[in-house]
Amino acid sequence: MEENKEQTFRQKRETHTVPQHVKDKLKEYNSIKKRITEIMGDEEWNIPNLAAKLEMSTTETLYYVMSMLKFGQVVTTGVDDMDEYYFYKIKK
Amino acid sequence: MPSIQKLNFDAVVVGGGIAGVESALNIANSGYKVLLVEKDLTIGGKMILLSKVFPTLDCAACITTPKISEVARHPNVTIFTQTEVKAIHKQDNHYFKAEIVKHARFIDESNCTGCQLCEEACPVVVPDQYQYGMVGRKAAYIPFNIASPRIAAIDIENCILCGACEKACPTQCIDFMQHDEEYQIITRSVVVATGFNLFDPVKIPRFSSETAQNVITSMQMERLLAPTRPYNHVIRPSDGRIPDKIAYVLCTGSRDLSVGNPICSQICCMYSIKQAQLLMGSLPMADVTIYYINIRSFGKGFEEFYEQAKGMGVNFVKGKVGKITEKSNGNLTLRYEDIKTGKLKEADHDLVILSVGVLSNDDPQQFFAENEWKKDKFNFALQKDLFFKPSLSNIEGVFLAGTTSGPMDIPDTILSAGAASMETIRYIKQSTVEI
Amino acid sequence: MKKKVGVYICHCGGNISDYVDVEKVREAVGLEEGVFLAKTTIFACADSNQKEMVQDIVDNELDAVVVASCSPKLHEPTFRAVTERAGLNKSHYVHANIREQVSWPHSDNKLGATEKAIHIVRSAIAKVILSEPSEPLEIKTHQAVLVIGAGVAGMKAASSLAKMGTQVYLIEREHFIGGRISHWDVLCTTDETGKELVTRLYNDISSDKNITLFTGAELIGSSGSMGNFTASIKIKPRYVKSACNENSFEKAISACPVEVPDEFNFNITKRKAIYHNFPSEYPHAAVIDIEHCTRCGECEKVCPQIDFNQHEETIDLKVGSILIATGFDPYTPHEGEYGYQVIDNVITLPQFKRLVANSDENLLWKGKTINNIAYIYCVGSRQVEGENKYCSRYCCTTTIYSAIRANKKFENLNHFHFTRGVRTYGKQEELYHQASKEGQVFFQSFEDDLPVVEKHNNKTIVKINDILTHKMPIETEVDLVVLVTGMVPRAENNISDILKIPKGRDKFFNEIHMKLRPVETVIDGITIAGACQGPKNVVESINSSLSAAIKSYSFVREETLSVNTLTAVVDASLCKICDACAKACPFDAIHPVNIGNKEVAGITESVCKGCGMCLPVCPENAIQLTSFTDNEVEQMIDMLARD
Amino acid sequence: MGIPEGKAAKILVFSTEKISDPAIDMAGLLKLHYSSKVYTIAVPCSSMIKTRWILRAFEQGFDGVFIAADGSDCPYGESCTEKTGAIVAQTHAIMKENNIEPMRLKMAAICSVCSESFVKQIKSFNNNLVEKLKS
Amino acid sequence: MAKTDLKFGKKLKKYGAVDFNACYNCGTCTAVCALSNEKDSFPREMVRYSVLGLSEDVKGSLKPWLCYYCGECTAYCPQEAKPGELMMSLRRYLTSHYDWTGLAGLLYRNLAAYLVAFTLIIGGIVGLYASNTFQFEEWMHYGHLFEMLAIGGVFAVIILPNIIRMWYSTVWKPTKKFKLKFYFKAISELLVHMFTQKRSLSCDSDTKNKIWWFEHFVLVLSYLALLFTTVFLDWFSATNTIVVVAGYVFSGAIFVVTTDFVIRRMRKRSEKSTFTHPSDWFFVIWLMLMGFSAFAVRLLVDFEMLQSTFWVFLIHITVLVQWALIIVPFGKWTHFLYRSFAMYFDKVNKLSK
Repeated sequence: MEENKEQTFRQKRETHTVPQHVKDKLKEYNSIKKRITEIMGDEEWNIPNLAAKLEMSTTETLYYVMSMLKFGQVVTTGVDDMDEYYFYKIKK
Repeated sequence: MPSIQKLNFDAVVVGGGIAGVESALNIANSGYKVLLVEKDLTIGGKMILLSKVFPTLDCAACITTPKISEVARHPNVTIFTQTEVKAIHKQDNHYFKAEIVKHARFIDESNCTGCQLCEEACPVVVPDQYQYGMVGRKAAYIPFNIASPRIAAIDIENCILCGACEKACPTQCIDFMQHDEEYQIITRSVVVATGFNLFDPVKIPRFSSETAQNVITSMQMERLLAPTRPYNHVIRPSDGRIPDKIAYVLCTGSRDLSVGNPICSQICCMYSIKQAQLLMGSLPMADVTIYYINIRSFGKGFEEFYEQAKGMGVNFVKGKVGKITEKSNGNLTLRYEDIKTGKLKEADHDLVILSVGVLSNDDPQQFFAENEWKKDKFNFALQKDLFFKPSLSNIEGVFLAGTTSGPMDIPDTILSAGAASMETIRYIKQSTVEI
Repeated sequence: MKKKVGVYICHCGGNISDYVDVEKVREAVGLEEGVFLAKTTIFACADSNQKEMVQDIVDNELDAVVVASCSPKLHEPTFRAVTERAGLNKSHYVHANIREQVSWPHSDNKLGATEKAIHIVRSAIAKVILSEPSEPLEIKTHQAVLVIGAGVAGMKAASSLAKMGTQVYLIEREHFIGGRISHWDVLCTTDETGKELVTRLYNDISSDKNITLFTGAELIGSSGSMGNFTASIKIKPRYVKSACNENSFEKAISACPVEVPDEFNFNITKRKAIYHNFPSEYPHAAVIDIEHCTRCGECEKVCPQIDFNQHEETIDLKVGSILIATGFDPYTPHEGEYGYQVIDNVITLPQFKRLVANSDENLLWKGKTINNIAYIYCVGSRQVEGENKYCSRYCCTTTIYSAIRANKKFENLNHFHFTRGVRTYGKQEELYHQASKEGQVFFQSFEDDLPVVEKHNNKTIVKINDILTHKMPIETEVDLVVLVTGMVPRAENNISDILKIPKGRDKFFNEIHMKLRPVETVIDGITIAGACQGPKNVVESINSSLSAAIKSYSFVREETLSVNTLTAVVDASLCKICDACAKACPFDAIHPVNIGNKEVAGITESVCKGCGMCLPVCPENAIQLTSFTDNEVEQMIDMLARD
Repeated sequence: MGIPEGKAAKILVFSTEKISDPAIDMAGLLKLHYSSKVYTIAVPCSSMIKTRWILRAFEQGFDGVFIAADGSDCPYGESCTEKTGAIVAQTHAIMKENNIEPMRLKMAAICSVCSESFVKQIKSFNNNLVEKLKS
Repeated sequence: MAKTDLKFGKKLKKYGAVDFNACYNCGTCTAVCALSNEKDSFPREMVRYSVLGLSEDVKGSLKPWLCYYCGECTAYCPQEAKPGELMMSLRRYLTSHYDWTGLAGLLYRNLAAYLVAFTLIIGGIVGLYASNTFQFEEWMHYGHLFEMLAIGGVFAVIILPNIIRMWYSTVWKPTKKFKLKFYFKAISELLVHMFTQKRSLSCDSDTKNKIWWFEHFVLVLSYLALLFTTVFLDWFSATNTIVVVAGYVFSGAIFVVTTDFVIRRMRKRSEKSTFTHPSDWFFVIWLMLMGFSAFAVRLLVDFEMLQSTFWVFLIHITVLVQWALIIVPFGKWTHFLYRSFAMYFDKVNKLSK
């Protein structure tokens, strides 16, 4: 029984096909995440600067950075002098 | 196809929000067996998602969690989450037959420890519905930290069946072979605590909520302020900037015949004042302006709370906002008449919160179809005998708890749930039917 | 034996951790002697954390637990229950209040707050290490409930409790039941009248054998505690025998020469010293107002049922729980407030409602036909100068509804509402819409510029700088001014003194917690229902009354109730039986007993309430209170003092 | 001993579980600020406080002890005020004998909603202590 | 000090106002109105004055004329208080207030009076015809003469005094200032608004409104041009091809545009055409009839059939007389004039501030 349980996702594959858009979305997320990680490097970034570099809207950039923050891949390091934007950094 | 399972209860409580939880607890405490049915992954309803509650500023979680954990442990209460009520039929001899479907969670509920290792392992990220899409979540996930039950669930719609979670799970509780389970419940009584829906501001295009990122609803702001918040700070969704001119637009979708909801939602003034106070606390430099028609701070301690907000420097402007226009930098121009002076004004803000109103939830209409669930003219459940027995519905043996019968705040909801459970217990006690 | 203590420090989702460095607290207390584990948690009260605590206790064989979070009034019972579930005695749990008494009042001083939190948690640890296990006391409950006040909330609670099989004593201070609802005509938002509702409720209670109703009855004393109260009730006589003959009463009433203002109509009419119930009051009987009766004997001549020999009685009722539903009084404006008692056509809302109810074809005030009516809102509520800062909640709606109903009953009425912002919350908004549509006029002012009522040459004029018309000064000539008076707690209500129920800032009875325990008071076993807790409309009162009923029911449902009581304990070896403690005890719980041939002070556990009044008076320091022993208190002091 | 310049006095408050402690809680709820050197021990009734506890507090370094008494609201009966008063008087006498300033022990009735009054009382007590015990 | 007077609101209902009492003063109407601005905020102020019965403030205000009834305020009013319709009614009320004869008010409040007036004119024309004293040419001649006389007479006796009364109420009474130079300075305002109604273009910028404005613009120009052509160039008797063709074009344009307006009012698609007072119907229908009958008469002239179908000319002359004696001095036609003068006076008032 225990043995079988390990494999339930395989069994499920027989009856359930993963929709293409789900796979595409995952690819997209991972590629953007990779780009963000590369761009950010060791430096602190705020959302507008990062978005400009990514050539993506600030709204979307925020979504990705916040998700990465939630999953512990990014940390908040501080806030700029104008108290306008927070800085984020890749967590090493 | 697995066979339909049959269970008997004294009461079925539909809806696991605060009203349902309170009702279930009261009934169970009187020695009756209760089934609490919740369609979401967690009980706690809307209240558990809130930041703090007026007028005491207790954190919402501090109030909900003790009740929730009490109900979760109660020997007389069975909780079904992720479960839909398909139909409830009244039987001739004074009991109800309820058809319910418990959707597969793909997790063995009794073995999950909530360790979140599956969540860590899962590679899929999709917008988090509990955070109004402001941040992502995994396909294997726990809704939020204080969810009850605090166990994982697999979002099969977005799962790529990679098996990472199954490999990561230390208790082998992930089971992709789970199916939806059908139940037939025999019960003597039903408590409807299905709660309310929030007004969708997309129905008012002149508020630009669909196009302007920085026009958000009050529920989104609750999330931004809550301990289980999507961002770690209060920042605006368009670009992560810390807002410093914040506006509240009261009566969005309430007291408004032009959107078909003529009644007052009873809570928006107060939750907006509360949020304003919290914002003043977390963003001391920010200006918060509340645009209102009438401030309805009518409950115990509410007026004092309103005065307190004024004292803290929250700016109250009498006048309903007519139009919100987005500017290129994401800031917003609000057009309103300042009633005090009678002049049309325009004001710029960098974050606008639409204090959306309370609408009825029409779910009961679906599952009570054949018994003719009756509604009042505002689409809320009909209270058959308003003064004598406010929690009576038009169907004998079916009782109304909380916002099913109209907008109310949390204290009123709890009192209403208390009344509903009292009537339910009385009804069960008097019914002599053997089931 | 050294105890292994587990310490949990709660973030309270920022409520604490925003001001107190919880990690620092954890580090500091983690080093204390006896502390086996110290953790921080976002929400200590969350179910998941509770489970984790149970797991920790079991896995690590902890002996005692401290949670530092909000006030013990909120969550001490929660965590006591957690430790009990893990198999510990509930005394081995101590709660440290680092929210209400640390993070909130010291939000201006984060360092100080953290420092204070560390001290408080340390003292809690010190206490829990010294704690002795205690066993709950089983007490036999009186399966009966005393309901005070036979208004809508009291009657509803009484009838619900009785239907659950509980014995109910329903006492009403007046000679007639019905409370405030009996005064009102049609209740918003239905067509049902107060009379109809009261009749239904009365039929319900009078037909139930589980309910004993006492009218003219007042609570004058109470002793005992949850499950076991003895309430002393004083019952005023009616001076009229209950067997009643309609005709002879009518004769007696017309014979009576004494006329006094009728409080049922809020003094706009007069009644005799012997009077009848109104159609909306029960029981259907007459009563003599002995204060105003001159004993002229005219009534006795025509009515054989009069009996001046009846006298006041006092009875004791044994009950397990007390439900208070004493309701409210309408605010009485002071002389000159918007012309009250100075201008002859200024009346209060209750008076107006009685006027409308009592008038048939024409609405007359002092013989003159009324066409234009001004309503001045928030009289006695939302006061800037006075004490009543609160909103009375029901007045906006009830005034608007009264005006709408008056329009249905009389022709050619114009209504002018001088508001502070209309608060017809919820579905009641519909009434505001309807009233406006009917052409009723609403003005508004803020608290800093209120309307003025003036009389010039026999004309009554209301002036306002109307903010809805860019503060334009506007005057309106009216025939009648109605002061929309708010709710205040019942006057001459010494129940809070007798039962020791605390009042809130608004002087209404205070619940323990608006959301967690909205109908309970700090005195276990005593619940509050309806408008005595705060302004409410009828539906809200009924909801609160049923909630209170179910809570009271929980105290009397079982034959026994297990309670945690603190008790005083005498160290027999030290006691020299001087009698000082027995004298100090307010509950007569201390009597001499023989222990091993020695006469010492003995404490009756079931009577002792754990107030500790006997402690300081003992010259030998022979008495200790459980959970507050010298050792415990002094250790706590030491820990708080430690640098 | 003495209170250094610019520092607040260290005060031990005996509050009562049902009456004055809720008022102190409410002071927090209303965000009324007072010195963080004020510590509270809640007991069932103010008339149970032993003199030796108070003396212990002074011994251990508290500058002042404040008894937030039930007053006439006491759930255990009317005699509370009088009894608490007696304890204070007795303690004052012992304090005098031991050369402890009697003003370092103060009693005031704090009702269950007297948050503002509590904060006011504790502030003035602190000021008096600081004045008296300046080092 | 202002005094409340609930009779005023009841009076306004006779001019077509409905439900404005339901207003709870949220200001949405003002906030959504594209023509409203900080200096001139409406319509809520007008709604408020009407509810309280502050008739003096209403009479002294030019704001009702600043509104072009796009209908947004009514569409978004959360209380369904129909502020747009109130503004329309206030214009009717003000028209009768300015009118010294009192006839405008009588006609607005009373449909029967309208019908009687129309019938009397029909009777007069038919009577004249039946009396047989006129020949065909005489009809044509006197008809033409009547037009000139009517224009001059109505203007001198009714319209001019009414405009002066309007000036008295809205400029002199509230401000008590008179500086001639401001009147010269502001004159362009009058002309521009009279011919273009350009203000209405600022009403919500959707294309439908632009079409409406264009149609309206065409109508105004065609109307004025046709007036000029028939009166001064004596179109029916003219032989100059340019004049003849221009007449056809103008009358045709009037006919087409007004037909579209009538259809809109019948369909009630947009907010502004939901409510229609009898005076609105008369205005568009008579304009339509005028365009059509003028077109028909000229056509018959050109085909030399007019003599045999003389009744067509009689219809035309009847419509014309009704138009000139009823609708122009007392009906909705005056709005065209008062609106332009309102802009003019408003400018004057602002300059003198």
